[in-house]
Amino acid sequence: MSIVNKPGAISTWYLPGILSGLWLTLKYMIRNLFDKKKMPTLNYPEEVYQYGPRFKGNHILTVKKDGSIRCTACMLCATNCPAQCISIVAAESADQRVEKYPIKYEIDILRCVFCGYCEEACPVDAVRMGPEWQTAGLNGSSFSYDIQHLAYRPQLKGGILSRVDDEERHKFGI
Amino acid sequence: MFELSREGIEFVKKEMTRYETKRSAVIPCLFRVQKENGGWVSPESIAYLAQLMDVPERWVQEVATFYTMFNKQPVGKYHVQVCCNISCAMAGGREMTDKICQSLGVEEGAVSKDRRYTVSRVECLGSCGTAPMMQVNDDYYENLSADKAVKILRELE
Amino acid sequence: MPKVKLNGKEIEVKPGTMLIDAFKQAGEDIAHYCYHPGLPTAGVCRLCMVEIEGNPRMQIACNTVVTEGMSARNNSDKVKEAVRWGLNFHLINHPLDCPICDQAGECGLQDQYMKFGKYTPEMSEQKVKKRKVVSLGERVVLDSERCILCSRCVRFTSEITKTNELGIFNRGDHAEIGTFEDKPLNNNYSMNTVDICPVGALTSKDFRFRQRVWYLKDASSICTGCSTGCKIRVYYNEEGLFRIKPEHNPEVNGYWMCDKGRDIYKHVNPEARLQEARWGQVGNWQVKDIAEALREAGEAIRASVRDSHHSKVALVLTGQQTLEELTAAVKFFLSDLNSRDIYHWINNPEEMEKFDGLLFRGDRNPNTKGLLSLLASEKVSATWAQLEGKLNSHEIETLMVVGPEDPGVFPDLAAKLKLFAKAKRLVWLSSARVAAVDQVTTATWQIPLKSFFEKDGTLVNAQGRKQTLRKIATLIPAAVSVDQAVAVMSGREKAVPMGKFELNWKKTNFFVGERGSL
Amino acid sequence: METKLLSQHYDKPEYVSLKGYLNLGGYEVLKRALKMEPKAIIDEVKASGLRGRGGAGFPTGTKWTFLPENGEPRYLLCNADEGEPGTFKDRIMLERAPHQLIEGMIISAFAVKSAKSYIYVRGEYQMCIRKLEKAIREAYDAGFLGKNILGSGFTHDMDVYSGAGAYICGEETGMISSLEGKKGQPKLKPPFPAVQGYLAKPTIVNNVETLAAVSLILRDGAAAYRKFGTEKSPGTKLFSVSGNVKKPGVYEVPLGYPLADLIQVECGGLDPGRRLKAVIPGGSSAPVLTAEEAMKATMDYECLQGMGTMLGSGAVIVIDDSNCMVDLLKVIMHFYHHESCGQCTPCREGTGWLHKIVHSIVSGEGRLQDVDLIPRVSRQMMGRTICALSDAAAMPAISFVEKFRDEFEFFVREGRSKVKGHLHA
Repeated sequence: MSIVNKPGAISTWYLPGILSGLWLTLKYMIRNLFDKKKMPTLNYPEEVYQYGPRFKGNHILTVKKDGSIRCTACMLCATNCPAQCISIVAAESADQRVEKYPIKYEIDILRCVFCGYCEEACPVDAVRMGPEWQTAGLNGSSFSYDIQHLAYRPQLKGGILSRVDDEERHKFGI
Repeated sequence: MFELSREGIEFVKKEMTRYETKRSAVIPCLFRVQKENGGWVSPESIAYLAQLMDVPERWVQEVATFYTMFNKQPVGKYHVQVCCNISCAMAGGREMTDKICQSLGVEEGAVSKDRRYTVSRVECLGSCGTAPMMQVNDDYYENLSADKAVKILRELE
Repeated sequence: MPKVKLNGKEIEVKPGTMLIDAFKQAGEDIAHYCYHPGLPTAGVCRLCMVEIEGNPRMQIACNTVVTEGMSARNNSDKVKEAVRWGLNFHLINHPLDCPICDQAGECGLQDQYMKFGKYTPEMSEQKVKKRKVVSLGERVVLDSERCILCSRCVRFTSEITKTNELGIFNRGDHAEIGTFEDKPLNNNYSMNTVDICPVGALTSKDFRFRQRVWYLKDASSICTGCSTGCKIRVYYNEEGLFRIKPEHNPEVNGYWMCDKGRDIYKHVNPEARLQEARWGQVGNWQVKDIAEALREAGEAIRASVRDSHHSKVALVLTGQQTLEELTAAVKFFLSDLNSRDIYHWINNPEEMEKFDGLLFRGDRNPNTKGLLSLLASEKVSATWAQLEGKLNSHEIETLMVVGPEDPGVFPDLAAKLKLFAKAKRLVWLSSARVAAVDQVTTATWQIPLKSFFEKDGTLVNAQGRKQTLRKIATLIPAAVSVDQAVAVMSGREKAVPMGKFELNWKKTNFFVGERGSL
Repeated sequence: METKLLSQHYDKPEYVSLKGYLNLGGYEVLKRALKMEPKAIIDEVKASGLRGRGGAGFPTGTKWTFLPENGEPRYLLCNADEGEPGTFKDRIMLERAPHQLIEGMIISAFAVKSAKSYIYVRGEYQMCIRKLEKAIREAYDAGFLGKNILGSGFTHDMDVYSGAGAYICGEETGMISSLEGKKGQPKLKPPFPAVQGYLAKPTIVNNVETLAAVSLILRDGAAAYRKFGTEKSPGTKLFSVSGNVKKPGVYEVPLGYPLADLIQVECGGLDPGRRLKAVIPGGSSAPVLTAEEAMKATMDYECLQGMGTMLGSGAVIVIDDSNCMVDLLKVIMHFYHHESCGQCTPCREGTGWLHKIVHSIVSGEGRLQDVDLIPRVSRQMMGRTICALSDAAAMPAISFVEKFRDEFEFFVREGRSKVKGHLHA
């Protein structure tokens, strides 16, 4: 059973509310002025907050051992994406064991809601959400990430290896 | 390019009218082709036979790949088939196969270097009462032992 | 009419019906792969198991003819168990290819697993490896690892086309479909094998990897590739049309269609189309508003009639438009212009009567019969030789040509255009963008027409059957149908209702699971 | 005691030739039979209670009455595609007495009004084919085959067709497919061969022994034939005994004969120092019997069916305690995996799966749940396919695991055979 406390007559006056709000602000201002260490805010961009390792930030396309892209262009991420920010164009690979691969894989990061469904939908650990979150850019096109950026941007140092390996899968007869 | 001999072509022509349908002649004609092609049926020989009989290649290919008596790989002069099914296995057919391969220096299923032998394991050949046994080309050799079998094979001309 | 009881439902079926069809008729789910109503029964997938009252053994429904008073069920635990295990057996050697398999989304294995399967796989041994990505000719790719050996395609080539290319080679779980030595499967009906393949073993080269099927919307239409007029299903989304498959029509095409007909979507897509009205001649073309272009063209035609006491106009028609459009054009000439100079452009006279015995006809116009009967009923008897004579003697001032929708089937197009250019002015109506028209040396209006995808109408096929075409969507906003064009040209209307690009379905998942049966 | 009816003269080499066969009373029955009404012959065969000797044990006379009445061309096929592991009786019959079969076939063809018959011999039996072809030529020359046989007005042609190595062609519709020059894949039933068989014409398919027995029945009469055997399984039958017995071979005994006697008396028992472990009574597709069960069994259709196994083609495989049952099951499963025609999914995939499971147990990679999986998979293969090959693979698998479960579990746990010193452990 929930008890509803009806507002008393005093709270219908707006003045006490304003005053208590101003008091709070003043309290923290004074506290921050005298004890900088306890200040909860950061001076971004001079200071950068360190998120946990499981933070889901910007997308990464993983690569295979030979450095080629792991994605098979199955489009499950694009299908699953609630923001419809992934667009893929598939093509036939010259390597028969690969068969299908993306010639275009673009994520419109401005539309992305970082829900992580793409990562979850991927059957081959090809798309992951990495720790980066700084997505600043100067114009519209810099928010549309292509394969080059998603798989081989300098921060990734040559690419992230996928956990799913074709050779191994063949060995197990999958 | 494979071609049948004149007698072979005549044989095919005769077989084609021997049965109620032309298609029935595919199996006997393939046997003939295999014989003339050195013990196996090559893709060219299948194409040739299909053309000779005027039937789709698929009919011939299906038959050639379905039945085990048509060899799809070249075989040696003596195709040694050792039964390794239940009665023969109980009588040591499998050990005998290994021994034969070892003594003749040939890998199972492959052709020996002198092109004389191919040794393969096969299923029941209907000689269970006289196990173990082997078939060399068309002939049965029964009540064998490994040594006996090797001796027989060595003595084949 | 035998009465049967299926899962407790009592229905009446035609005598000689197969039990599996009776189940479908009753609206009961029944799993199956190898059964196809257009092919002889093989009975090898063993999934359509039913329990028939009075028979202790389960039977397959595809090889059982219904008898009066038969009572069968496939919802008992025994049958469900059998179907579940049947699927299990199908899948133990099936590769986990779905992410790169084109069939995913309309795959029999996926659909039926979701409906009837749902078990924990227990196979821990190695799967049998077979050949992948084998090219079988110009249109088909084979992946024999995905094949479940239902033998539908083999039966198709042996019983329907009788070309016998495909076979099942080897035996046991090493059996593989294929052609002898990978010979190309290049008969004109090869793509039907792709359609009937319940899994992704045979896929279409043309469609391969271009779209996932759940991104495609589909609608029923009529094939305009030849005068047979097969019933088809067109698959499209906001990026255009992607493929065409046959739809069952027992009167015309049964379950099949030819490979040539599958290409007709290519000349509907915008890149092949005349996008806007243009006026000018070689080297000097001007884009015009469609209504304006039509008004000008109409005035020119009417002027040619007004200025002369005998007709200086002529109309050239092809069997590529609907009956309604052709009628409008003919009426325009007969009643508005009082001219009987109406000519039938026969694109390939020597092949008009050809027929391959199955579906494909040499007459590659969907409505030749309709045009001929229209001309006959209006007693138009002008011959092509007369037109040639008049053009050569420059008697004709304004020539109106309702050109082809698919220029590919008009081998004489360039030659005919040279002939048409002998008229002083040319009104060229066509849905296709034809390079040769841009080279015309006479003053020409190019009016974009709608394709079969974008209009309603009637087509009369070679059997004389009237078939109705339904508008699916608009791709080219400026395109008009011939009757709309004629309305403006004759001065009855001032403007045409401007079309709107309607192909704007977002590429979302259309959940094809419900799209239809295998 | 051996009762030699069919095999009476098998030890005489001259029996192979026409002359020798005639001297020993051959073709006398044919002469008599051709004077009878075809219907009377069928009735006689029916009265004898003769059951198909190929494996299924279907009453022969009843099978013949399935033929439609109209005068369509019809075929008689003799099934000499003996492929069941453990069976070699047909080979002995073809080698020792080809004329006996030919005579039986002419009589049967006369009874079912067939003008053409084929003997489908498995391709490996080249010697039998040569002997049969020679015998048929002799029969033609002597006027027993061809137009107007012995002045009776009955015309019959006979030919030999060689198989090419496929166990499945021993199944009657598989054999018909093979005879049509196709892959030997069994056909859907219905329609049954008696209605639509070879080239969609009515066809009767019978085993070598069945057809040979027809002339025997006509010689002595149905009543005399019924004196042997049991009420429901009358007559004698050739049993091919192989495995761990002193004198393996083909023995003709009346049906209903105790299995223990067959092993101990006819075959001279087991090797000294060995104990009986199991017996497969009807070829590799029959469920196995343990030693105790085998001692109680009599060799007739009903008794064996009652024990959950079957008489099959009468191939008795005697297994002593030096054999590992897991290993033997692997051999059998390899056979069915190899021989499945690949048409029906449960069989095509199931036989392969079973083989892989047993193989992984034998190679020491088995899991304990695999032991249960074998009978579970097998049960789902039974009765689900066009022909009985799937059942034939499933039945031994189930019986091996159920009756020798300890050996399987031991193998999984220890990674070696329970039988000491077994080579394939």
